[in-house]
Amino acid sequence: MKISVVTFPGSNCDEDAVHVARNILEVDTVSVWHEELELPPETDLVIIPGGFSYGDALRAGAIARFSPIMEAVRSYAEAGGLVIGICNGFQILVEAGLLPGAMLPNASQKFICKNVLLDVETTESPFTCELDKDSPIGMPIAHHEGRYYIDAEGLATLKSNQQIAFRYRDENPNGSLESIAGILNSTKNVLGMMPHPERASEVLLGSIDGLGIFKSVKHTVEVNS
Amino acid sequence: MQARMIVTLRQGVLDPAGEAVKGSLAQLGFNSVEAVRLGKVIDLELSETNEADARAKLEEMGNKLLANTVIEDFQIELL
Amino acid sequence: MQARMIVTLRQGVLDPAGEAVKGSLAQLGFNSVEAVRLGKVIDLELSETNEADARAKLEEMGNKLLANTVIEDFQIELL
Amino acid sequence: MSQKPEVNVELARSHGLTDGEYTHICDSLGRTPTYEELGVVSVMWSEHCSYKSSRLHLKKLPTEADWVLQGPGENAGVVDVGDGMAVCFKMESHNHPSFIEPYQGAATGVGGIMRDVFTMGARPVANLNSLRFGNPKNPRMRFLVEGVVAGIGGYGNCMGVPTVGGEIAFDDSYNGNILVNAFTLGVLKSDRIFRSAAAGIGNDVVYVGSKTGRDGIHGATMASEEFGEDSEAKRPRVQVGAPFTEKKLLEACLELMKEDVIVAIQDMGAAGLTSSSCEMAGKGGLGIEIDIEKVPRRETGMTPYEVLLSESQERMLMVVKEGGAEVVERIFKKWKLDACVIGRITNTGNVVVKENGEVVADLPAKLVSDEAPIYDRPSAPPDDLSERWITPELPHRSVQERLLELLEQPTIASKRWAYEQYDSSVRCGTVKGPGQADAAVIRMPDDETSPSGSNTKGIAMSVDMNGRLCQLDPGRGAAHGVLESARNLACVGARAMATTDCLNFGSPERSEVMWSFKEALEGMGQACSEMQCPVISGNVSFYNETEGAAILPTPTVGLVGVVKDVTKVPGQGFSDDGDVVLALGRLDTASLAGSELVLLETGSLRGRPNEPDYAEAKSVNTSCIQAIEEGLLTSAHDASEGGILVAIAESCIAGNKGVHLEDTRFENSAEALFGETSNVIVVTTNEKNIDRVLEIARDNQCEITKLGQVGGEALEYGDVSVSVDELRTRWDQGMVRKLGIL
Ligand SMILES: Nc1ncnc2c1ncn2[C@@H]1O[C@H](COP(=O)(O)OP(=O)(O)O)[C@@H](O)[C@H]1O
Ligand SMILES: [Mg+2]
Repeated sequence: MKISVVTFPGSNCDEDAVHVARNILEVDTVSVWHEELELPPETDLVIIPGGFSYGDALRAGAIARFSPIMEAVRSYAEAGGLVIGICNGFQILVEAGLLPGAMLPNASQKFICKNVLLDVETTESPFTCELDKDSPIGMPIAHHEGRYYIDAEGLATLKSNQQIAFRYRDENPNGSLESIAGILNSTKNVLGMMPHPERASEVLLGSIDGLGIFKSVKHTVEVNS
Repeated sequence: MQARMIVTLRQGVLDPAGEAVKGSLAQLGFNSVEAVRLGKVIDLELSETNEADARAKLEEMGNKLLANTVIEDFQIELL
Repeated sequence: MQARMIVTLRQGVLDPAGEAVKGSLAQLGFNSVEAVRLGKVIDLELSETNEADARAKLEEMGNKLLANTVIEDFQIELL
Repeated sequence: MSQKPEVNVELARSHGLTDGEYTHICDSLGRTPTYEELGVVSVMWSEHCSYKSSRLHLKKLPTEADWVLQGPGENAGVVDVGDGMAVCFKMESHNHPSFIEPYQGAATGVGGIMRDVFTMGARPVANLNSLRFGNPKNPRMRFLVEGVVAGIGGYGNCMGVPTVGGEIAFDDSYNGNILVNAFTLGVLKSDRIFRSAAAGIGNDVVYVGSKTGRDGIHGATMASEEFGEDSEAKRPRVQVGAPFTEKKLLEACLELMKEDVIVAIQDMGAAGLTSSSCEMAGKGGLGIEIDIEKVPRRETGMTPYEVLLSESQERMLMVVKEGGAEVVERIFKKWKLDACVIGRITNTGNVVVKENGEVVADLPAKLVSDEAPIYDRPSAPPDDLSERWITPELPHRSVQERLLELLEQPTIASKRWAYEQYDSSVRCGTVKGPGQADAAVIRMPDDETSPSGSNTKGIAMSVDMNGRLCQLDPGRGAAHGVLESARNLACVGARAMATTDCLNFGSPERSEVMWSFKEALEGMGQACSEMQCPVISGNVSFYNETEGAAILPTPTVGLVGVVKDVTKVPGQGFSDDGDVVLALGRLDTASLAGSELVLLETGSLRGRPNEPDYAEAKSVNTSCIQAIEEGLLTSAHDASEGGILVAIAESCIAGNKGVHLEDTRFENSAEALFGETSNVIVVTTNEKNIDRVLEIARDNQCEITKLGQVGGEALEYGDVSVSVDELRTRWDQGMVRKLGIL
């Protein structure tokens, strides 16, 4: 299996994703600079990591979506390739139209970093198949623009198609519509989520609930190959 | 040419920042403020000399990058 | 009464976000853009009926809260 | 082009130079300085850049130890932590700018200190901050607090450097002068330290980073003046931070540092290009020639004077080897940052600035950097010292009432509202973040890139100082600050290795301020020697006063130590029902002098802090560290502001556990329950380990007392019975409510 982690100018969770993929999940992992035109051959998962690409100028993710690598990511996703966007990565995927809806500044207008509990809304996806709908998972959020928005029609589609992956469980930290924390595209091969599973993949850091997401992908890839 | 783009949240999209500003204004005694909505202004200096060209370009910039039309509307002003 | 306040960075004050947007526009082929500065727009609904009163209030709001006059200027428009 | 003003003594005065200093310059040069030269010398000789009032006294600080790889004198200090790795850290103030524009002031402060650290070749991996605000009810205070906190987060979060700890305290004396002290720690290979002394005649001088604008011209002189009526007019000097630019600058610099091209590197901080070029030349004993027209600019029509003095952020100056400039340009182009050769190293010993070939400044580097005046300013204790030392009389009040009110004091209450605005978990290295333990702990990576390490080593750090104690007795107060910081490290199993400081004081031109400064340095120096944590970097911020009213003397310290095994570090919250609660250290040395309780109940600062007991501090810390290393402790928390009962309540809140305390221990004395400045650490251990813990304490001659047992849903002690929920509500809302945020 091979994981590619994209680095944009201003990405700052790219090394974290590489670390978890390589050292914890023990998968061959490559860093990809955003100016590349192609993804490394035989990539099984693309991670668009967190951070502040282009300093979040204008809107988070608005500029990074035009990076050369994003065309390759789009073709890859359209061909069914697996993509996870975490935090800024989620924002980039939404701006790029690879996921529906839009992201707005937190209702509090403040950056929020804290541990949250998530309800797993579906296990019918390559990213959540090893999770349990009855066991909420805990991990940090750390963002300024995490208020997910989609119009009523879009929301209905998300629901009927089981595209909502995670919801914030107790309180809604950022005013996100219906407490949405993560969504899937219609074909379930692209996941975007605001919380950081890579920061919850080692006992030492307080939670290993995030690792379940990466393990789900690993399992999916292994079964399919 | 100087141009200004005003980007505002679409109707129906909640604006908690605007609400918060309204609250703070009320706290400062500005009770005549009935509603507040926040948006962005983007001032651009363009080398175009023809108004129509400039407008067309700005329209394109707005749709492509400067506004996210899922949540935002934009207006163009040439100064 | 509808009012609009445009808050912009003072001349000479660095605008890193504006710079980033300009760079992105250039990369998208909008080469005629020579400068970009970002600001805020604040749309207000006021219960004042008299223009002069409204203007005076807005002036006060701008100085007190809506603009950070250390680095920002503001303009008032009554619509 | 506009006419240059005529240089004379008047103009020198308006630049903040004294008549004597101006004469010295003229004599040294044998002529009248040019306008540009006057600008350069005046900033370089400002208090902020020259340390003219403090240098004499700073020399007395202990700065050496076998493990210190770089002491004061470079952009930041460096300490060897073994396995070929080192940590680099420093703390810096950005008080004056933050008072004028809190968001940008704090943000650029954080940006500046991170730059100091990565200039040394280290990757910043942790930020802390120490903040002081005035009375929360002061009309501007909420704005200041919100702005500063957002600014710290705004910069650090974007950089991807976790803010893992800090402190916030409130006192009326900071109403007109808040303190924003930012600390950064970075990691590097111990044999890849970069320094700033220029070398190699003919080598290129390269400018990298942001373009130069008219930002903050004379900011260094602003930090060297007290606030007065006209500081409003000085407003446009404020700079805006560009963390995205700095993130690119960081990556570009670290990438460049892997190549063999950099001879010397210096960030452009206060006084910008002027200061960096003079310092690099001065330290190398060489000259620098700069073609000022080559400096990248973002504004038109800038004069050489403005370019020289601009404090635009996110810029660096480098001296590179022959052929190095191309490498710099290639890497910086990738990151879309400016990089260009603007000059060369010469053997003249002078800093020469030319504009299109015409000399506008020609100054001996030594004159500007080393020959700055040194003042031994008069000092005298304040007249009312003996009055301050009178032991306060307290009203009779119940222990429960006192406890609950103390928990609500903004200095003691929860700082969650602030630290939730900081990304504390980026880099996947935070073992103990804000609110989790007395000191922050990150794991030590194997190299500068990867977040993780192949062993269990960690780095602990803590920033501390109690200005109230320093007001009453600056020497003892400063020493207690160092001891508290060392104790905080002990709570996570680390022995202090080195110190950085940020000395915040009023005007050195007033004798009682100077006295408190000297006393504080002495106390701090002694404590650092005793605890074997020499001072390796720091900063002095004078003139923290408004219209003659100075802040509490606040010589903030940041201590750093190594944790042997991060998997064994306890938190500060009680962890398991049935655990035994123990106090390490004597319970009878706590003193009410300058305590929160006295302030709360009398509204004034009174009493003389007790003399620090270093022998006891060492035995307590060693016992705690040893017990942690043996995996015996389930929680550890020291008694600081508010005293031991507040500490126990905090452990209840953090662990969401009740506690039953045996009521004989404190004889109900306010001193024992709410006194501060003891060496006490409250720890818990599983009943089965108690004998071993007692033995460790005994072996280290450390007094140890059994206080009670963890369990239930309330804090119970004699007549006191408060549910953990009630404790939490009080403590959670204390600060935000008073600030009007809630
Ligand atoms: N109070 C202090 N204690 C120890 N070292 C200090 C102190 N004040 C300044 N220094 C040292 O003096 C040097 C100059 O400090 P400073 O001018 O703040 O550096 P920079 O311009 O890089 O911010 C640094 O090496 C700093 O660590
Ligand atoms: Mg420096």
